[in-house]
Amino acid sequence: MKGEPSKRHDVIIAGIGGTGSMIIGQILAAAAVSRYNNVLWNPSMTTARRGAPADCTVILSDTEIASPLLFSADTIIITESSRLKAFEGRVLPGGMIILETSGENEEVERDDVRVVEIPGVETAARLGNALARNMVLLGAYVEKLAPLPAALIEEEIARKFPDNGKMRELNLNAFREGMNIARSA
Amino acid sequence: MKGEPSKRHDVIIAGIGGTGSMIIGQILAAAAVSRYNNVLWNPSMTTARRGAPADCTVILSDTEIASPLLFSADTIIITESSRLKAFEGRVLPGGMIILETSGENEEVERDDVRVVEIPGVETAARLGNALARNMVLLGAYVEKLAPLPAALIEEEIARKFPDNGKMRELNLNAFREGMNIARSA
Amino acid sequence: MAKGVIEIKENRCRGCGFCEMFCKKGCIEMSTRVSNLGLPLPDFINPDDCSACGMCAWMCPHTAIEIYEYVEASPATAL
Amino acid sequence: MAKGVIEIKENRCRGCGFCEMFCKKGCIEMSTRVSNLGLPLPDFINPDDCSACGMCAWMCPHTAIEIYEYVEASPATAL
Amino acid sequence: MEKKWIAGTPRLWRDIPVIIPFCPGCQHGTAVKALCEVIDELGMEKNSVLVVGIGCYTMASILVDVDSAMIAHGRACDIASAMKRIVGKDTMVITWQGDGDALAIGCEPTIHAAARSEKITTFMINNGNYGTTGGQLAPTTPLGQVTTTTPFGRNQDQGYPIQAAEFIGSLKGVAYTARGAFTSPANYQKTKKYMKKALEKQRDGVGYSFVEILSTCPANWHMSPLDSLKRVEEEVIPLFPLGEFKDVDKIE
Amino acid sequence: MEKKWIAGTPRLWRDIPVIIPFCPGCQHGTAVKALCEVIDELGMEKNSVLVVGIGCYTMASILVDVDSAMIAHGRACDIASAMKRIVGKDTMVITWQGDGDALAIGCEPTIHAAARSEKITTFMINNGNYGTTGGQLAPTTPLGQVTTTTPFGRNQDQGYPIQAAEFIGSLKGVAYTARGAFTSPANYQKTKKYMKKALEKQRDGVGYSFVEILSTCPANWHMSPLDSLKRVEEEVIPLFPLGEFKDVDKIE
Amino acid sequence: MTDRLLIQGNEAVGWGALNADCRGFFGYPITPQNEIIEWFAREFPKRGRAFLQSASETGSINMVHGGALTGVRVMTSTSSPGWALMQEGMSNLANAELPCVIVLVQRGWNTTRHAQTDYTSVTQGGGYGGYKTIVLAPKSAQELYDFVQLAFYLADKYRNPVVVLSDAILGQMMEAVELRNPDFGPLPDKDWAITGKANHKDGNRRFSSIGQGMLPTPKHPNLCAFWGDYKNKIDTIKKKEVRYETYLLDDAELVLVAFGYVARVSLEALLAARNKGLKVGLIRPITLWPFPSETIRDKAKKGATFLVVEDNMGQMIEDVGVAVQGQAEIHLVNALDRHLPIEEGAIYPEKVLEKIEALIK
Amino acid sequence: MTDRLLIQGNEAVGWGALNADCRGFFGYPITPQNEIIEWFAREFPKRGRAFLQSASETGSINMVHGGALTGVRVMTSTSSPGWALMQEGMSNLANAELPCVIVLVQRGWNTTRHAQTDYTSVTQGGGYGGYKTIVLAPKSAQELYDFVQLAFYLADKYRNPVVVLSDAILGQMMEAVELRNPDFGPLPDKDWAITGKANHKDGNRRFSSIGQGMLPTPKHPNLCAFWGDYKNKIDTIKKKEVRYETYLLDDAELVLVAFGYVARVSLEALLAARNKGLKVGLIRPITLWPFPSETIRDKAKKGATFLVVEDNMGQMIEDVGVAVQGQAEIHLVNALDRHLPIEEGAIYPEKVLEKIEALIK
Ligand SMILES: Cc1ncc(C[n+]2csc(CCOP(=O)(O)OP(=O)(O)O)c2C)c(N)n1
Ligand SMILES: Cc1ncc(C[n+]2csc(CCOP(=O)(O)OP(=O)(O)O)c2C)c(N)n1
Ligand code: SF4
Ligand code: SF4
Ligand code: SF4
Ligand code: SF4
Ligand code: SF4
Ligand code: SF4
Ligand SMILES: [Mg+2]
Ligand SMILES: [Mg+2]
Repeated sequence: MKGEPSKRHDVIIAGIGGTGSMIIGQILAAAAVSRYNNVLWNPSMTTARRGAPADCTVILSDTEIASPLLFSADTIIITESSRLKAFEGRVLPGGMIILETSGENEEVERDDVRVVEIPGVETAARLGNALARNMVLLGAYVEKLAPLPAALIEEEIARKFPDNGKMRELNLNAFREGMNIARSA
Repeated sequence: MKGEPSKRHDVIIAGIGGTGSMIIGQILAAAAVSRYNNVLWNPSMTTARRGAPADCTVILSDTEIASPLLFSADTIIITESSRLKAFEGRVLPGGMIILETSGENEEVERDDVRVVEIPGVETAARLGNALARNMVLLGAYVEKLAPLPAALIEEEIARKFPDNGKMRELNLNAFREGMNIARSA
Repeated sequence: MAKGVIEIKENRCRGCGFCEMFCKKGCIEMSTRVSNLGLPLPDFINPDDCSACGMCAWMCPHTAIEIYEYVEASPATAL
Repeated sequence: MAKGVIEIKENRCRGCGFCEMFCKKGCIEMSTRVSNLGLPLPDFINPDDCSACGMCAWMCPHTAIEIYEYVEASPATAL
Repeated sequence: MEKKWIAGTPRLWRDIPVIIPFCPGCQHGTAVKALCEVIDELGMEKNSVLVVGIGCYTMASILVDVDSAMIAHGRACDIASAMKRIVGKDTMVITWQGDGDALAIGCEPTIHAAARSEKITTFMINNGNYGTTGGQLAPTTPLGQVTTTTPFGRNQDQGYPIQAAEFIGSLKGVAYTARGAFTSPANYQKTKKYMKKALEKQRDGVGYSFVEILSTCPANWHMSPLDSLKRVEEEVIPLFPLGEFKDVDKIE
Repeated sequence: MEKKWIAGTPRLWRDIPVIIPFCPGCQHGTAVKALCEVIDELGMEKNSVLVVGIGCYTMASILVDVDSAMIAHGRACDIASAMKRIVGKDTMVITWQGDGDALAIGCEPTIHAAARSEKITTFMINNGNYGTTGGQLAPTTPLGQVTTTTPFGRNQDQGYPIQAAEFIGSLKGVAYTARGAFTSPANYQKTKKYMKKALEKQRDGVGYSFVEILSTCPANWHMSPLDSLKRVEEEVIPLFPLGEFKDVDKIE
Repeated sequence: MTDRLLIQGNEAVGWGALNADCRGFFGYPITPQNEIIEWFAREFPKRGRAFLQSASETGSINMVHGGALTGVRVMTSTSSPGWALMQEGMSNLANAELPCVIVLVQRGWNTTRHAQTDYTSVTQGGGYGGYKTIVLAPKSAQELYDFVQLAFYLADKYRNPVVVLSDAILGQMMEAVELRNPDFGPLPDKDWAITGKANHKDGNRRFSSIGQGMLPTPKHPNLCAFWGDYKNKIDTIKKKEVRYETYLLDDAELVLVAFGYVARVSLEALLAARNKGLKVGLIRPITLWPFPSETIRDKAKKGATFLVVEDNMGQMIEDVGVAVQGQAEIHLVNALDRHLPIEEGAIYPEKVLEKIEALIK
Repeated sequence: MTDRLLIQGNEAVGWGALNADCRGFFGYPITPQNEIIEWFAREFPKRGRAFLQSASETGSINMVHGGALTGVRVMTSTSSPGWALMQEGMSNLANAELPCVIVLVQRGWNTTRHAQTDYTSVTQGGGYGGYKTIVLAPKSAQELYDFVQLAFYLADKYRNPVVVLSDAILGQMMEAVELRNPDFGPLPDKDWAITGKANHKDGNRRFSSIGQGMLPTPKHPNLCAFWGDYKNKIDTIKKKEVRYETYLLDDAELVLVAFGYVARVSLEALLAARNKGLKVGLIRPITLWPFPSETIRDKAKKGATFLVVEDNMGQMIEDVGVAVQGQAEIHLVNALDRHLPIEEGAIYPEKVLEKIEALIK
């Protein structure tokens, strides 16, 4: 696929405390290595150890990636709705917010961006474990923006989670369900 | 005596190993504090601990003393004759070399300086202890250059050596005997 | 009747379960409720047996428990 | 007769007197001679009693003593 | 009937506006709580100074309602020694450190404060690793334990754990050493007793006092809080026995 | 009759063009001599590396005819640990240090090399002060001793001397510790035996080995050489007893 | 084709070192470089290479000293406070002329977050005696991988420590890295290594010293011989080892100067500015010491204005000042220009662009 | 009348500290500053002041940290390798804004003899985080006595460590010193001292931190608040605390720039040159940081040539370079110009005169 003209994708994933949002960013980036000339994942964690805000930025691009730090991005995934207000202003006009609906009931105030609301926690819990909540959002992102074939992400999820473990199935299901939901969202 | 015009005296004392030559320099400097506006004693020791060359510079002056390091001086006191060659060239023309005669029998080659030969070791041994050898040379210096009244030096020697100790007497005697010898040298 | 009562400060609780483990009276049980941080919260399920012994608070690493003993109301010191 | 002989390297000697102190045979004595550095020098005063025991060299802190034992001259290995 | 407060947040535990970042089941909080209680019970609130090293416990420097300083990693005993010699005997100078802080980079300060018989007290929280930086080998890590710098388990190639309370207790300048843990309410009380005694040794000017406190690190041990506590009980205490190792009323 | 060399300057003692600056009666020279002999007798000349700290003994780095490095004050055990792990078991890595070097600024490197059970050997010359810098208090200075930083005699305010051979021996990673002196020919031989044994422990890969050697410092003790030797015998040895303190053939 | 891995900058350090045949790593945990020491703990022992955790950073640098003495390639990594603790060791390594590599993953003074607050300390040489080291400033995980290898080469070439200056952002972020094999050319034998006489061709002892010139050696019979040699070495490096990158410099009226990750933030701003028709260029020093002063001075003489962008309170700006010799205006975007004044606040390209626009009007 | 004592420079440090009401000294032996620590060991305990010998220089600087926390005046002294070991502590003291004084008696890299090889390290601030300290450079025993007192004043005024930069010559030589009592004016209360709540008027706890801006305090609610404040402090010092001395500058065509004992060697050469009718002047920086750049720049603009004289391989010359901004020629007399290339070799006035004559012909 290399060599074909390819859009650049910038996404910020904003969550809380630890690794959930970090890991979907890493999976997205790792899955894209074979597809894009340049791939970057950049975390932003505060000193506080657990339960503190934690965001990451993923950039997929065929041209050189200049800044690893983005103030604004095409897409922002909010995995904890409490982070919405801090990030709402950072989506580019015409961009998209993928928003976890569980938790605080903040509303997006901007009208120049698309909003995709995803019940990640609920969906993951329904599939067996709320821990997979962020995978649902990743599915929604891939469905909506299509930066990569879903198969590449699924391969990466399989690599990340232990063989035959039920975590692999859970996460794959959550990812696929996220795509499903997004298709009709 | 302050305020009277007063010559500046520069003297380098060159010896070996440890404190002998250092101490007469300190005594000279200390005795001069009440007499000169500025007094400086500057040692030069190598890293080697014992038995290595050790020199010091003493400057007595009513005007500001600029450099604490002198390459050449009016007077050089050689307390170990083995050091003569290293220092002979550092006496100013018309200056004086006060030379311990015991040890290697090097001769002064310059003819533009005065040479005063003093048998310090011999004299001090005769007075009771060769350890006081440098005091003999100090006596010779004070006699020849008269930078200070001898009484000031004697006071300082008394201060330096313990009350009623025989070292005090020995050193005072050595100093006085140095003056005596120099008077006729 | 209950000798005392405990108060669980849910904003401080980190769901470690030490309180449940060390209450010999079985007054505390980890629930299915979760805190803001997504961690399980304990419930004071058995108030009547609480002896106000202090153990649960001693063992709580997050100072999330306060224990009170019931004492006779002291008559207002009138004067 | 002397079993051995010692050699005192005066340029290394620092006049500590350990050799005199540790020679049980009384072969060494600190003299009134002084070295370049003005330190007293030992004399090998009693060569006949020297047993080449090694003690003086062991104890000399300045490696100023070499000890030799007298041995039969080895016949020149002719062939 | 009225409600009388019996136990819970100690009086000297400050209500601070920042999140206390101790992980679930981490006993750093328990240790700080015990410290608050001990200082309060000894009436030392107004004349205590807390010198806090760098580790997950650094928060103690803003949690305890006494004068306090957050200082360089490992150098608490240097700093406390100097402070004590200036503030004098009526002010208690306490260092609050971890096993990495007090024994690795802090080896020289700790051992020399002990040898110099400084009239200070060290409380060292031993969780067998460097919690803050993500669970690396510490001077106290038991053989076999997996850490991020002994990913295949600590083996003899990295040597053997140091038993601080015993090792430091062997120095003459030391008045008191002990090792406690928080594996049960009884141990909690016993550990508080050790901590008190250590402070009393300082108050009485006997010499250096040192209490090692075994603690959990569920996050880096990759264990649940309850399993961590069990590990301390079943695996750590057998290697690091509880009790007092030195207790003298006068040195010499 | 022919003359056969029996004793004196050891074969590995290099004839160097600079003045050896040991003061009269200073036993640093004796120690270096013993080292030369021990290395020679064990046949380790070609596969030994000497790591020399900073002190009056630094000269050892050019006196002994083996590969050698003069390195930072106090860090010999860090340096030696790294070297050993690279050069491997067939090369003997030896640190040559003073009491100040190994125990004060070198406290952390020495104790951690011991705890890590590094396969290296430390020889520490204990003369009870910092000779090089003019005779200051060292971690080994006996109570009462006048030094330039305890001008009225060391008192308890500066704590108590560290007994290194015993203290270090108490760490599990240590294979061997001993303390020798050169107060008599018999002690000279015994000390050499300790030094040999320490190197053998390294050769056999048992663990860290450490020999403390009591020595004179006539210059800073302000004593004659003979009086210094007497002082070691009569005052120092009673406080720092000679002998072996740890001797194991396998750790664990 | 070479491998391409998505790895953190900190991990790229490990792969680079492995590829450079580094044989020993010595380190102490500190955020944000823990992934480096953990990489070595995982990867080195199983390959028979030395990994040893020290008891402090003072220990690390002295272990590096020990490793370097044996003549193999060795390294350490640390963050800011640890770097400070290594200053005596750095001076000693330079004095003893022992090659080694130090990766400094800067943090913001005493926070664990990103910044470039150690610029002056690394480029000027702290410590004592006036030592200097080449400082390489990568901008990406790829360059971390590449520059660690270059650093080993330069260290061996000059028998001097070399610093690779990373930071919390470069260390933590992941990028696709190509595990390529650079060839820097031949190097002299390490005939000076301290490994025991059995290992030397001539069978003679070797001697290494941190006080060169004190005890006479054939190479340095006296102190000034050593000082002079060291100065010559430094002067040679200054002449030969300057490295930098430029973007659109030719017609630039405003020249950004930035290093490390900040150079990339600046480049983003530059591209945006160019889109608006603003004539902006960029000089990115790759060696922070020696500093590319001449390139900057040339541009200054041509009348350009400079905008230094750095994530500290203004440190490199001093070197830019030295370079322009009063012949150009110099402006600064510094750490206070973070969008939020807190630890994780950052200088975004938008902020740099804002300053650019304010300057070219 | 005040006392006049013939004392070593190192001893003058002690007397100065005593007169400044210093209450604690913490140090570790190292040549050529041993007379300082020995002075305090002798004089402090009997006056009820704290003297404590540390186990290393890392220990010393942290003991100084402890002492400074209590709000009294405390200090340490050391020589070059020890200074390097203090770099983490220096950074921490600066971050925690704790006043204290460090006397650095330089030695020549790793020899025990005289030199000025630590100029860059002290003036630039090694360590981490970009800390800065005022550096006072005395030229005599009298100034050592005076400047130690000034240093304590400035440290308290700015709540920042201050370095007094001595060297083996200044430390070892004896001069007559007048034990005078300078009055620098009032200072603010040390209400921040960590001494126990009983000692505070308001009874509230005090908190000190080496990571200011991490945990919010009223003074520094966030990181940039602290960084900004620290930068302001540094800028204020740069503006207000520049000190220097000049000799015969007005008509000088050649200006010597030298500090410490070398300034006196240079003055001797200057006097000799003036005797020969050569128009030579001298600028002696007293504060090495902040550096008297403006005075130098003014003179450069008037067309003077500069001759920097320093006992190292050329360090201050960089600052002179920054000052003149390419507007004047700068020449150097450095440590290689010693009459003998060995440790105790020295730059004599004759050598400086020789260079002066070569430059003005
Ligand atoms: C000089 C320095 N080196 C390293 C660090 C990084 N660091 C912070 S805390 C810590 C270890 C803490 O371990 P420990 O004292 O056992 O505390 P814990 O977190 O385990 O409770 C380290 C290495 C530092 N802050 N400063
Ligand atoms: C970092 C550092 N601090 C201090 C010194 C100064 N110094 C040189 S040797 C020495 C002490 C030596 O004492 P010890 O190891 O006991 O050796 P001794 O001279 O007594 O044999 C000191 C403090 C130094 N060289 N480097
Ligand atoms: S106070 Fe005692 S009885 Fe009551 S809940 Fe707590 S542990 Fe149980
Ligand atoms: S012990 Fe405390 S933190 Fe743990 S579950 Fe109970 S209340 Fe929550
Ligand atoms: S070898 Fe023995 S007997 Fe001979 S002189 Fe020496 S100590 Fe005396
Ligand atoms: S023992 Fe050695 S140094 Fe001492 S006096 Fe005898 S020969 Fe001289
Ligand atoms: S990492 Fe470990 S020590 Fe640190 S807070 Fe978490 S559990 Fe406690
Ligand atoms: S000062 Fe002491 S240790 Fe140093 S050489 Fe002299 S006697 Fe030996
Ligand atoms: Mg720990
Ligand atoms: Mg010693």
